[in-house]
Amino acid sequence: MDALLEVRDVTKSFGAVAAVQGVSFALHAGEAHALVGENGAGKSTIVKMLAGVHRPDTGTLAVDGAEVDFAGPADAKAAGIAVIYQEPTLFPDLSVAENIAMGNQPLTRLRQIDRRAMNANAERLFTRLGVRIDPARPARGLSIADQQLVEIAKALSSEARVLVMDEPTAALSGVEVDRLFAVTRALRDEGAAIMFISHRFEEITALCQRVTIMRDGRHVCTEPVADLTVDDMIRRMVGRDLSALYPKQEATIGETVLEVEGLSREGVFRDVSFTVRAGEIVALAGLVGAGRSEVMQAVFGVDRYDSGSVRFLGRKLKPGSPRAAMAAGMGLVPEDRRQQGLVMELSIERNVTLPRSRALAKLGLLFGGVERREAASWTQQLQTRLGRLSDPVGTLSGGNQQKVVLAKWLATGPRLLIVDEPTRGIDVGTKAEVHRLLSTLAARGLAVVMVSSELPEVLGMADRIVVLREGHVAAQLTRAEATEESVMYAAMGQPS
Amino acid sequence: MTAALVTKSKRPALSAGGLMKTRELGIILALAILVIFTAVNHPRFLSGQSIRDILLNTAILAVMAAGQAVVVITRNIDLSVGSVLGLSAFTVATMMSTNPDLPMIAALLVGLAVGAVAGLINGVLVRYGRVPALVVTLGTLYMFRGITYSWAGGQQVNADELPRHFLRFANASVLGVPWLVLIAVVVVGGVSVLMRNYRVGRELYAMGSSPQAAELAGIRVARNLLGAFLLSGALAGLAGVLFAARFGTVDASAGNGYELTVVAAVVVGGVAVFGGSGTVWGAGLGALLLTVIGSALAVLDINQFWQQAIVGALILFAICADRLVAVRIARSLRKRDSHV
Amino acid sequence: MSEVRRRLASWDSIIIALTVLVLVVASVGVPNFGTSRNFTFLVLDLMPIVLVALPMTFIIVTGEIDLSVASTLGLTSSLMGWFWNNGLSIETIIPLCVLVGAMLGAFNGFLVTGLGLPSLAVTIGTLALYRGLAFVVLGDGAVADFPWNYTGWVTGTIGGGAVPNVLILIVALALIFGVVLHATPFGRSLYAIGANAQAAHFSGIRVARTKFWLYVASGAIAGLVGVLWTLRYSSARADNGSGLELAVVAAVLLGGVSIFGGRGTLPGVLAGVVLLAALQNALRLQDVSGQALNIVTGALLVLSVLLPNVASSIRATWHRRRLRQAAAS
Amino acid sequence: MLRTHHRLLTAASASLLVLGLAACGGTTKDSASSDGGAAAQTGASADPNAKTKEGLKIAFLPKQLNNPYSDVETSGGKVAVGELKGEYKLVGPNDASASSQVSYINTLIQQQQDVIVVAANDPNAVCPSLNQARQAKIKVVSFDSDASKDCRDAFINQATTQGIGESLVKMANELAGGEGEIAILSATPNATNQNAWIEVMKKELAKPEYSKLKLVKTAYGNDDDQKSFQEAQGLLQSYPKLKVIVSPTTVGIAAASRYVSSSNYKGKVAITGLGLPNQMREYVKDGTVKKFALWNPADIGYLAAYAGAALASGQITGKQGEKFTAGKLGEYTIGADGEIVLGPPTEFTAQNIDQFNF
Repeated sequence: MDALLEVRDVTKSFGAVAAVQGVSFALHAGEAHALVGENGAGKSTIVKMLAGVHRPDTGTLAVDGAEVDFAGPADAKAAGIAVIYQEPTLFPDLSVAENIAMGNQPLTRLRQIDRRAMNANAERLFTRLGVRIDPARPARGLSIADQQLVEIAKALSSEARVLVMDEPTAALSGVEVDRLFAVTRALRDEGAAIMFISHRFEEITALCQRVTIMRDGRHVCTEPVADLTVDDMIRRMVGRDLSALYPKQEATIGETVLEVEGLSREGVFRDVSFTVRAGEIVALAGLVGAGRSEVMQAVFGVDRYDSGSVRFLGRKLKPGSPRAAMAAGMGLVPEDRRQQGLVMELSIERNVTLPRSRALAKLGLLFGGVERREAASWTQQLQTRLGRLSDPVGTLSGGNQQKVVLAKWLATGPRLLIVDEPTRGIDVGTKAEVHRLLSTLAARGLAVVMVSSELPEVLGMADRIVVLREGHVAAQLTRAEATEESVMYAAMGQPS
Repeated sequence: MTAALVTKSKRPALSAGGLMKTRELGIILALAILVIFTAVNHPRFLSGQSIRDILLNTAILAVMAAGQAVVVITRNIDLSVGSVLGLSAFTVATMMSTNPDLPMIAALLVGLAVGAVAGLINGVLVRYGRVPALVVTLGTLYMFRGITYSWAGGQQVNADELPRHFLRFANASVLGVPWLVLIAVVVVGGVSVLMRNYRVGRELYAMGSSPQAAELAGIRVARNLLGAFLLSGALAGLAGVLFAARFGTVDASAGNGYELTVVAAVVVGGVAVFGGSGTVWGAGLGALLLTVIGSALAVLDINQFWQQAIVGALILFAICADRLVAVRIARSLRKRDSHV
Repeated sequence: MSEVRRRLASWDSIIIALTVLVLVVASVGVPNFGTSRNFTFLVLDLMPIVLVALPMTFIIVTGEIDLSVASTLGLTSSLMGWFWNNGLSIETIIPLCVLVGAMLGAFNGFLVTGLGLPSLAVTIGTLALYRGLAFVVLGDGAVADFPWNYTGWVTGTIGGGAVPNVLILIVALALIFGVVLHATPFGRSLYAIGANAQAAHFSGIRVARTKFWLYVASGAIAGLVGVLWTLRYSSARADNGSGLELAVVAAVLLGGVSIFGGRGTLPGVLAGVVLLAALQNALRLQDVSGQALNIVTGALLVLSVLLPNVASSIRATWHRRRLRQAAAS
Repeated sequence: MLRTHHRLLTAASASLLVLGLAACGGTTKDSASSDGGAAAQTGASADPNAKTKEGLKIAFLPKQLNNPYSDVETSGGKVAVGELKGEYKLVGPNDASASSQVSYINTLIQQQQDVIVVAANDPNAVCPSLNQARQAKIKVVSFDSDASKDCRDAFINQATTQGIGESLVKMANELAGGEGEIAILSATPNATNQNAWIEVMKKELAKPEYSKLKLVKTAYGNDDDQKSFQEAQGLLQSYPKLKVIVSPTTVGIAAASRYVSSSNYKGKVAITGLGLPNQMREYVKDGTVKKFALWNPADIGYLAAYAGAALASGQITGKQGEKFTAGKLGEYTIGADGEIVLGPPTEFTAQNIDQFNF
């Protein structure tokens, strides 16, 4: 069997960070091929190289055995590669049908766009996927699941020979996933090559023939799925025993620090109540789009909420004011490090001291390297690997960036730390360090709320698990009650 | 997310097309009210000559607004149009005064070419120099104007130096419709159709709606962007020829400060400054509305000094209205999709 | 690259060096440039631009823009004439005009932060609105009979020497703005807002409120400049300062402030203003027309953004080529 | 953070207040005397027999550069400076604004010119700079549009204000056939000349012999071709019974004529005023314009250059009654307030227009 698409020894680095190093594998016609690895293992970089977004620094791609050099996504598209990205990439102002047809709209004889045919085509694709979305409505305002479905329809419409899907199912319900798989299998059987990226092993075993495993930007192995157990895969992904990753320390649970009661925001979450006590790590679990981050952002005040209350250390917290939350002793390490956690263009020291600059100022002025001393002390405590404190924080690797965010909030001396996906996109070693740090802090009496999509992390770290489903609390589980199954069951509302 | 499947069956109350229509409808309504009010007080406002004058005055602005709308839809801006108009008007006027035998079409082509080159320079700097459009076109606003000034050196081309046929072009008409107006209608109509019904037009909307997604979708962003700036420049160049023919007197300051009026027409016409939405014919209507306001104020004998203030208030009103509508629609869409 | 080298290679140090170079060359090479009287003229000519550029720098650092400054100047100038004609004392009028400027700025700020409208569109709107109102207030007329001790102070020099009185004001305000931008928590927050407003919000910075006050400051300074302009030319007119907004934005961008926000320094901006004013002055003394200066201004503006971009993409190409060579060997 | 900010704001506004209040308490329009800036340039006495100096540096600063009328004026100045064996220089802004004129005056001071011949865009705004020039021993002659009389040495007046106002009304009356509506299309509303002429016109119109003429509106075209064009349109739309547009500015009359000649108002509405024969020839020939007037602008520049040279040579000081000779134009006497009147305006009609080329 000839390889439809080959990745030959590619390397790609961003600044000092090597995202992919010497990776090779092949996709065959009529094959569904899984690409697995932890967050930050380099999967998305591979996807972007296949899509023509990134050019490999070294190494090449080959289609039908011939080397290709994609100057941009148009070339990849022309070569028959369609990509569904992790984050939807729709045009909010255009109609759903236009989004799907962009680039190969059906034309009338005058080379004008045939809107009727375009809408009908979209309608047909949605029927095939078994969903109903009005093709004429604008893409703006679609729910995440619907956006993902439009993305899938878009990829299907291009009749590509290679279909790359980067976590397409993260926001979908069981029924929708089944439909997607049925369509995908049909495509595969027609001779297309599918590259499938997912964190759900049951999906991989259900759909794929072969699996390529990556770790820290390197290729680990490519083997038939049938030859590996789930445990094998995890071991190869992680490269070490799971228990070492989650160094949970015993902590004495103290008095209640945070009480969230009946928190609601229209269209996002409703009637969410839970408490967090000192020394406790509470995990917020659930599917993407279940409203976990939104709840915690409302608690911290970066988002508003419609009703309910947040009590912190016995006092009602002013809604909609991160400043009040900070002053009361709360910190939030947000989900999106690049957009929310750090100011990439600013230096490391400015980032570390950003929430603290008022406290550091004397007579309202910041003089004589006071910020640098503060930043130096915290980055050292967290063993951050960096060049100079005056370098832009964007030059650091993901793990070290996350340490800077942690340093920034630990420097404020919080009583409650909210960490949202604290180990997303960072290497395994740093991951363990972050986990150890959180455990140590909890043991010292800090209350921690951890939002995480990684079940092992949730199970390994949390004292208590609050599971959200579609914006409300589906279950609260103690450490003893929690298993993968029980959490997933609560998160999906059905046996998984 | 199963509930999403259930609620999706409802047809949306406002489709994308319907939304856009309401926006232009607002301008037409405002125009109608203004015209009727003025005409009731001054019936001569609706005389043939008066309508002719308004349309002639709109023509130049509308041609430039069409080009500007395309650029703004791609989430860029072209502040250099006033200077390009000046450069083109002076080039063409000088050319026609030294070569009075050249046909009108030569003047039009030269104007278009001068503008196209200027637009291309803008486009190349924006795309390949990765310099924001605001900075590039602010820079070329100075540069093109400076070139015109240095070249003209205080000279002026007067009506009596220009060939008859060139000047007559501004007033001559086909079937009672002046050439100028005809050109404006063809330009606005043509660009509207291009933007609405052709792939390249939809790609330009897509680029403005989400630049990253446009790159990922394999849209030829560079080509399209150069095209948009080239079009804006070329139309400003064309406007320069029309300007020279209409006003007969051209000096280096022709079209000074026009850029703000053009941007105002586009914004009032419902094109969002952050790209992706609005229509070219809406921008044309915006140009008409601004001109009618000017004429109506003169006819109603309202202190002409109010004109600029009213234009400013209108811009603010237009963007506030767009914002409110957007918020309301976002809310209604979310409600429809939500199940919580 | 070492930190020192990076500092030296940054655009604002290049522009400062260029400014010093132009000043030196002009003093030596252009007759009458280095005289004390010319210094006075130079300072008076750049006064409105430099003062308005101070708050404009803040606003652009936060990623917004204020194109209405020149119209605010015109409206306060008009009002100044109107108040004066209506018998108010000049001592009342001056603070009143600054207050009116602040209110006009607050209106901009409200539209941008309260309603969340794009600042470019808002301030193009108020550019037209405020200028229009200026004409409504004073028409095309001019009010000229301001008291000599005030007009004379603005055009005069300290003790009749070379240092213009307004230079004290310029230096004082530049110092205040410079210290606030570069050595206070408030200044730190401006860069954070401009580089990433969301991250700033997540760090407890009150983004909207901060921007609102910047517009107020911009309006107040524009109002003050309206007063100074009126006194300098002893002429309150509605069209005073028209077109100044583009000159100010050009100077700020030339000084190395990024139009996308988050980057730039006040010394760079000051150098940008001085560079443009000195070039203009020197060229005029050489009987080079002001027209040629338009071309220079435009070119400098584009180059100020273009050159760093070109340099960085060349560096990136070299980097990739080195990697490929390393992989090949 | 914000508290600091507040503190700084407060400090800044407080210092502003102090600055404002420090000078003195309560200066209002009524209490202020605005003549403190006038340069003391008296005492010098004229020597009518002094030799005219050679090599004088005489600089012309018109309202703006690209204005055909100014071009004609300054071309006369250039001829005169040539005759005087001086150094001629022409500088000026691209826009007719007072502030850019000030910068040019400053430059001329730096360049140590001997004479500045200026057409002021704003009589007051250029004053402080002109006085600085005079302190630097530069003679200042204003032409075309006067600066305040306390900041220039002499003013070349194209004709007496009274004379121009009268002849404008006379022409309008003839063209209107003795009765009907007339309108004025002026330059900027604060243009010194035009306003003075319009004042006289209004006084004339109040006389019994013009009682049937009605001035319905004064519009302003800002000496901008396009603006004037549109203002002419507006006048005709608003006043259907309009018989005559009087435009006492060359830009306005050309624009109005061009509009009327290309519209169906041609032949129904008459245009008159002050215009350049070369610009107006076309409209006179096609019948749009029957009659208009102007002095020879080149002579203004010519006279201004000679007046400047006479001042710089010490032959005159600008006092009333002093006499000097201006080349081919002959001898002139300085009138009140340093005014030198060129002479009566010429009326142009289809019969005589071909004799003039400017």
